[in-house]
Amino acid sequence: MTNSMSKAVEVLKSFNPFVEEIDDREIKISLSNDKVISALDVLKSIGFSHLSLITCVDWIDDNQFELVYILFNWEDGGKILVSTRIDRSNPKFITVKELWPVARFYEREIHEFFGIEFEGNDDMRPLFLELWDEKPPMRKDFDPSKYSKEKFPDRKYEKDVIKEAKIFRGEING
Amino acid sequence: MFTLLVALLIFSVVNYFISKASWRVGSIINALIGSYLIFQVFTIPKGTEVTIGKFLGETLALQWTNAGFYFSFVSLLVIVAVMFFAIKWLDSQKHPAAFNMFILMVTAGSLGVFMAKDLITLYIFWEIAVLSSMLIIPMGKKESRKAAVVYAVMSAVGTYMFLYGAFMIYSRYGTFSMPEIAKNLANDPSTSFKVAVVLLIAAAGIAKSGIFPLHTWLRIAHGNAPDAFSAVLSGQLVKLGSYVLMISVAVFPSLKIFANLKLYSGVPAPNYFLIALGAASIIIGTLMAIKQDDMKMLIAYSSVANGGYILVGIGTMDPLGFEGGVLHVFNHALAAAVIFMAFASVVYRTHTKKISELGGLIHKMPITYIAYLFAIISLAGIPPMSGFISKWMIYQALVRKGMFITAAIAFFGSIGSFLYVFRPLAGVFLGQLPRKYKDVKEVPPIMWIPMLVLVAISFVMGVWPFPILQPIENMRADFGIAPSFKIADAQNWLVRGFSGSWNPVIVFNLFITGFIVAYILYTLFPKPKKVDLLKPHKEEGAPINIYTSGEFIYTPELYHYNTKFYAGFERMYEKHPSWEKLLYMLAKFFHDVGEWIHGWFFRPSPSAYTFWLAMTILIIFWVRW
Amino acid sequence: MTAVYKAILNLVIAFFFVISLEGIARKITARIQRRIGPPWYQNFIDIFKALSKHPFSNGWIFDFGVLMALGGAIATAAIIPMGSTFWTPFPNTDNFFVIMYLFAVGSLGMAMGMVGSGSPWSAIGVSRALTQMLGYELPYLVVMSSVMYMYKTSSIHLLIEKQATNGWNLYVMPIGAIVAFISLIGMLGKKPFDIAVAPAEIASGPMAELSGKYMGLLQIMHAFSIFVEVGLFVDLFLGGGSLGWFLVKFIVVWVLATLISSVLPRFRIEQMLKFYWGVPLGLAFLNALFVLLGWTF
Amino acid sequence: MKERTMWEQIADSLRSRSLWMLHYCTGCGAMELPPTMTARFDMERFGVAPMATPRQADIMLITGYLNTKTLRRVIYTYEQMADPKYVIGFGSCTINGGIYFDSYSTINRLDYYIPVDVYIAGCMPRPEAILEAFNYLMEKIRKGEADGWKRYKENYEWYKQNQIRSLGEVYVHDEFHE
Amino acid sequence: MMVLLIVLPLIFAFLAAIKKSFSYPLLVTSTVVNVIIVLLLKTSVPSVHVLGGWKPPFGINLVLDDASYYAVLIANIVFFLVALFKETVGKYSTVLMVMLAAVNGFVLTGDLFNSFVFLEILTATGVILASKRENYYNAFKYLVLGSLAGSMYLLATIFTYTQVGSLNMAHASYFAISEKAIVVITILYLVGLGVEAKLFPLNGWVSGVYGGNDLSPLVMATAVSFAALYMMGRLFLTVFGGYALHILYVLALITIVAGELAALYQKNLLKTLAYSSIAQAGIVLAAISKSTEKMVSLAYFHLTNDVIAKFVLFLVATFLVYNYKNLNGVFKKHKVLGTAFTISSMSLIGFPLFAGFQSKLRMLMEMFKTSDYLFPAVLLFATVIELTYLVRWNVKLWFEDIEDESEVKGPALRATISIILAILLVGIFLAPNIILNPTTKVAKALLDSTSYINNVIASSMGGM
Repeated sequence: MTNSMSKAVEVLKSFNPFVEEIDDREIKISLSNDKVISALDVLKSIGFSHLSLITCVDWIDDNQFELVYILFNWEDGGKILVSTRIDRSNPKFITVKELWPVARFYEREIHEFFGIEFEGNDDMRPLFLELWDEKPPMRKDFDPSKYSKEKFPDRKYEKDVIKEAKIFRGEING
Repeated sequence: MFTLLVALLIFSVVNYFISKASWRVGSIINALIGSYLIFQVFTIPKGTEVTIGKFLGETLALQWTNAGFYFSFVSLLVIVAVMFFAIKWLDSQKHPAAFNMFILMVTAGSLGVFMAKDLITLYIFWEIAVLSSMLIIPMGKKESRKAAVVYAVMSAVGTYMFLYGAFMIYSRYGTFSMPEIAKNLANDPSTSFKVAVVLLIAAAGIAKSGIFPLHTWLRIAHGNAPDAFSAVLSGQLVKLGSYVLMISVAVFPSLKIFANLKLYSGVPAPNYFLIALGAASIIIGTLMAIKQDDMKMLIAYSSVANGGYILVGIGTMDPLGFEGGVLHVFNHALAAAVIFMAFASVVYRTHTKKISELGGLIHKMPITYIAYLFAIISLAGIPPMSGFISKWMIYQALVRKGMFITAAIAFFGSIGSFLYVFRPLAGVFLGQLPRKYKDVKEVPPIMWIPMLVLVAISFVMGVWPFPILQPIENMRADFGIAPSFKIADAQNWLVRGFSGSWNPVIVFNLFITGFIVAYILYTLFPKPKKVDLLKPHKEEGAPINIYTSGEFIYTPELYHYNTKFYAGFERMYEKHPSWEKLLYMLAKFFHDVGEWIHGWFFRPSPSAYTFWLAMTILIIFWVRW
Repeated sequence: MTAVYKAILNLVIAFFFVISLEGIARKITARIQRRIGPPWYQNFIDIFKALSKHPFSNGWIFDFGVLMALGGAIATAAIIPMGSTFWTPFPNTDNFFVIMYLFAVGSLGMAMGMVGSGSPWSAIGVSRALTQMLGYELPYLVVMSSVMYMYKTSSIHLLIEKQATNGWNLYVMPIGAIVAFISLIGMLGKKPFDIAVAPAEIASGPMAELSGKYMGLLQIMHAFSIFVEVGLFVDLFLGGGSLGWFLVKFIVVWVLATLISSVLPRFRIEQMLKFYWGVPLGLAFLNALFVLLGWTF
Repeated sequence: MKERTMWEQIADSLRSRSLWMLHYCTGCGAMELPPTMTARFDMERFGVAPMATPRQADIMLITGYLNTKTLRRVIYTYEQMADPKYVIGFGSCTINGGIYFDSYSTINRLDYYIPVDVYIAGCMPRPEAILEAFNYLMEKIRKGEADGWKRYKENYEWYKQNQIRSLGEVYVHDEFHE
Repeated sequence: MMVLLIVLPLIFAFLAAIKKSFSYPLLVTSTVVNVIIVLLLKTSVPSVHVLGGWKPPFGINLVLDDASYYAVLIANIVFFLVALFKETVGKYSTVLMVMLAAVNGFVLTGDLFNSFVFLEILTATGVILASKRENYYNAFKYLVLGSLAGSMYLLATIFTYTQVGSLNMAHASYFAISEKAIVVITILYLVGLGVEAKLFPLNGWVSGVYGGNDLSPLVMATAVSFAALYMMGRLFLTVFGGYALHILYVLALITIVAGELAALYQKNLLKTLAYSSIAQAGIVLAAISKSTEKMVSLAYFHLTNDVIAKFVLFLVATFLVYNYKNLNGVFKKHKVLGTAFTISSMSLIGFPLFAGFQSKLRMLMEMFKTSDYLFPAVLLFATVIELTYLVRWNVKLWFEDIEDESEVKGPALRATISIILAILLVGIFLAPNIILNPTTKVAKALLDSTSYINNVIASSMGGM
């Protein structure tokens, strides 16, 4: 725990976070939805100026998405993962565009792959996928192989290639 | 001859009122007069003299020499072409009537200059030409007002130095007529007087043909004058300067006058100074032309460079160099006129002069493109066109005289001319057509016919140069520069230089056979599939179909390279000292002195006046010459 | 009529001799890189393969440009004297400046055609090629003017005769020969100076839009231009000699150029210009000074 | 095999000896090419040389998995290549989807969209396999069997349908090139 | 008959003072009558009129020889032309009449003290004129400087009186004045007249007065300055036989350069023209100070061209300045005014086809004949500067885009007069002798003081 991270934890005491230490330079702080934005603001002010990434984890069984904000503090290399859980059925969250302008691309990506709405960030055009009409693909309930089978036809092998290879290697005589 | 000039002047005023009624009729009449003049120029027998009258006891006379014929013919070619061009072009101008009037005045002035026998007539017609051209320039856009003032001042500086020199000659020899002056100068003892006089006379040439110290007006004047007129400006008015330079070097036989000042391989010192100025203007013209983005200013700088070539050619006073310099007057006049007319038609259609905003106009204006292409081949001095012959002669002379630095600068200028003529070609005509010029049409025939005619003349003179070399030869004979061998040998089609000759017809045939062989090879092999560069304009939503490294590009402007065309080269001389700023600082200095005088002497309180009154009395008393 | 036959001979030799030389050059570069390298006739195959494909044409100016390029190159190659006055097709037209500027017709035609193809790659390539031309042409012409000044003639076959009497120019003015060789490498567009055709940076520069037969025709044009450039160098600095000796010297100069070019990385534009207008130009003027003062060997 | 005129046979034998390769390094196969070019394996001795633009290239090497976005660019470049053009598919990803067979964005079978003349099996074939493929392709060209480009021209509609079916549409706008 | 030139305007002035409403018609009649008288006087040119029968050494005499006749002719024509413009004259007609009388008197008088008196009247009326359009401060400045100059002039006259014993010019030139005294006299006269003749350090007032309103430049720049420069010639050439001319030459050269440079700096049109008239006066003075017959005649030829050109320029300029706020492209609305303005400015510069060319070229010719290389250099340098600002103004007035939309009715009378004078300028170029002959006569008259003395003394014997 570098001293900037420990300082951060003290400061966030009032938000009663659930802190777990991943390794000596990385801690994860889980907060409830309403406290995340203010926590991020506080962290930014005390030196965690670099928002490296916003990712999302799809806990399909307890019907929740987990939003993770990865922050870096470049004075002494401290790294904090601020995470929160939002409801999965109609996923909605507030944008951090004003804090970090780069966030709008992360949010666009999350919207594209998980379908989470971000109020305040109206530019929700598709970023990576071109002409995508299916469900957001990263969701667990989306079955890629079915999509691939139906969208991208593949080759039907008349012969059983693996048996051929075995014969070739002489394991089985045929 | 004099009646011709006076008739022209009077008719120019009459034409003003005709064009007031309908400028189209006025410009057609102009064009007809021009062609009549060309016919007239051929019929006047050489050597006729006409005295105009007495001025301060000296007779003013016109004479018709070979030099006069050659220069008048070249300028009339350019002016008549521009007059025909202006018939349709003037409807995009605000003052067509004044344009018609002044262009006739410019013709009268220039013809008068070429016919003048003595310095005062030359000065009178020179001022008429300057006055009328000075009143046409401000008809252009916003910046052209300032350009007119700068143009007027610069040519005034040159002209008044010329006048001062003329009167110095008069005070010593009592005559103005050039032949006598030449004789007196030849056997005048004091060299300092001769050098001073010749350089003062040359000052007018330097100012007018845009040689090094006084070349800055070319950029503004050509860049901003009304487009068709900058063709006359650079094609023809600059040649007045070359004519005076020729006078100061050839009519006053500099070889005889400065026989004792032979500086280097037969070139006298003042000539060498002029050649140095010419070389400097070649460098400046080429370097600045390469980095210009406004196409007219680019060609303005090329006129500076080519003016330098003419001066270097004439300055060497070597039979080949002289002939090359004078032939370059013809080549540059035609080439510059056609290029400016081409740009005028581009601006006529697209209303913008910046290369960075244009592109791909070949699809819409092919004929203008062809005219421009052949003109730049001639300007850059490439064989099939006549531009090459004059440059070839100048190189021969420079190499024979062993002037290696000037030769190196001349080579730099000629290769530099490849660069700067290619920039508008690639930036404006070739490449992708921007979306907003989708429906640009070709200019009407009355505008591209003059261009093609001039280009055809230059082309024919390139292949069979002897008709144009003949008048230059007898002009050279007039000035008594006799070569040891026959330069233009028409019988066996040879153009001879000191160190070798070449046969323009064979070179042209070779090129044509090469072209035919290539065409045969071209047709032998499979037919190509047409790639239509205008696809993004025709059907909406079709990307450009040339190799775009895999990206779908729908806006052609994105895929056209014309801004900072020679970035690599321009970076090398970005922070260059600008001579123009220096001259502006000089003008500013006079302005500040005026302010100081105004502040000290003219504005303050009455008590200051009494103080100055008392001071004058005291000083006069104290000094009491 | 013998002039026409000689010209045709010129072209035939230029075509077969130089293209096989190019193949040999690729073999040499391969050998330097310790790999086997293509057979010597590989370039012939490449050219005929290119000619046999179904190409794309980007408009009439694109075709006209390629034709003008090849036409100019053929015209220039036809004039070059091969080694001795007997083998000069047009004795009274083989003036040095005529050859240099007729050669410019070819390059201008190619430049115009390629930019006419509408691709910015070719525009950038052409602008680099022209800047490079500005670079290598200056020292070259200064050295050439000093050669012409010394022998008081600029017709190539007379220069060859003069060299027969008082020795090859290589020995008479060694500095000039070195400078001319450096600019020769620039002219050929070999490795250190192939800024214009840089495949990695600008997708083979002007040739970006060339497909099928246009590529073939331009390769032929490139062969002729190599013949012109190296032929000029051999005639002016190595005394030319009979046709056989001319070809041998041609090979020697070509191999030397290939050796140098296969080990050097590519210059940037300013580096190339600074290089050319630095030492070579200085040496060229020095050589001119020596010629003026008559200090030649 | 349909018989070919004498001129076509010569042309085909020429084409086989000088193949110019457009190196469209999409997936992980790109790394295999440098060793084939350089000293140890030296493909240039077979007349194969790398070319920068599709206009000049004869062969197009698809060296890895192709997701939908890249496939659109591949098709667009393929159409820019001059005729008699051949395609070599590297690795199992082009044959039948490879390890990405079930991904929502990569295609499984390349010759469903553009005609492929030679496939090289292997999850990135080694340079020897590549050289073997080149020689095999040369053989096919000499025998006149490598007519992928003819097939593309003849049943152009079929290919277009497959492309539309899988990619939605070939020409797309993206915000970065407006 | 000569004295009527002075007396009549004074009488009309008093009549006008009594009957305010008649003042303008009286002015017109007086100027017309004066012009008629001058034309009638043409035949009896070398004549002297003795006032009140007092013989010259004691009484005042008016001398009418070629020089003074020409000056009077020009002055009266100018006043006649000015009188035509009713709205510019306004309520200043009485002042103008008095000024006309003063100018005639100043030119004709052969008596030094009398010329001082007329000079004072001139300055006074000049001040009143200058105060038109609330130009009080400049008028005040002119008043101070004018009166100072007047006092210098008076001192000089007193000194001459002490030396010569009489105030008559002929006597002054006849009796050789002692070496020391001549110095003081000439310097005081130089300064006294210098102010009126716009010599360099003394011409501070010019830009204020000329540039101040629309009437004073028309009169002052032309008639009054012509009279002053004529008087310079009369005094320094005839009376003092060309004594202090090299001082005048140096001061004149400085005036040219200073005038031109100051004009270059100016933004306001009227002020630029004022400074240009200073420069032209400088050229004339430099030419006079050459004191050769050819040069003096060319000086007055140049002065005539300048007077005509200035008259046209000021006519047009005053109309424009007081009718338009912004002068860009104004000539597009007044084409005729514009052409007149351009022709006269081109004539000032010396372009061929216009009068200025003749005078400047001939002057250059003469100077080179007498191998004086300084003055031509200064003249040409000044012409370049002059060309700059005149071309700048012409381009601004003709070609700039119009910004001031106010519609003003074209001034018919003003346009006709200015175009006539412009055409006269071109006429002078074609036939310079119409002006050159009289000016050569002027030069002859000024230079040989003996014939002047004989006229005066002869008349003193023969009476009337």
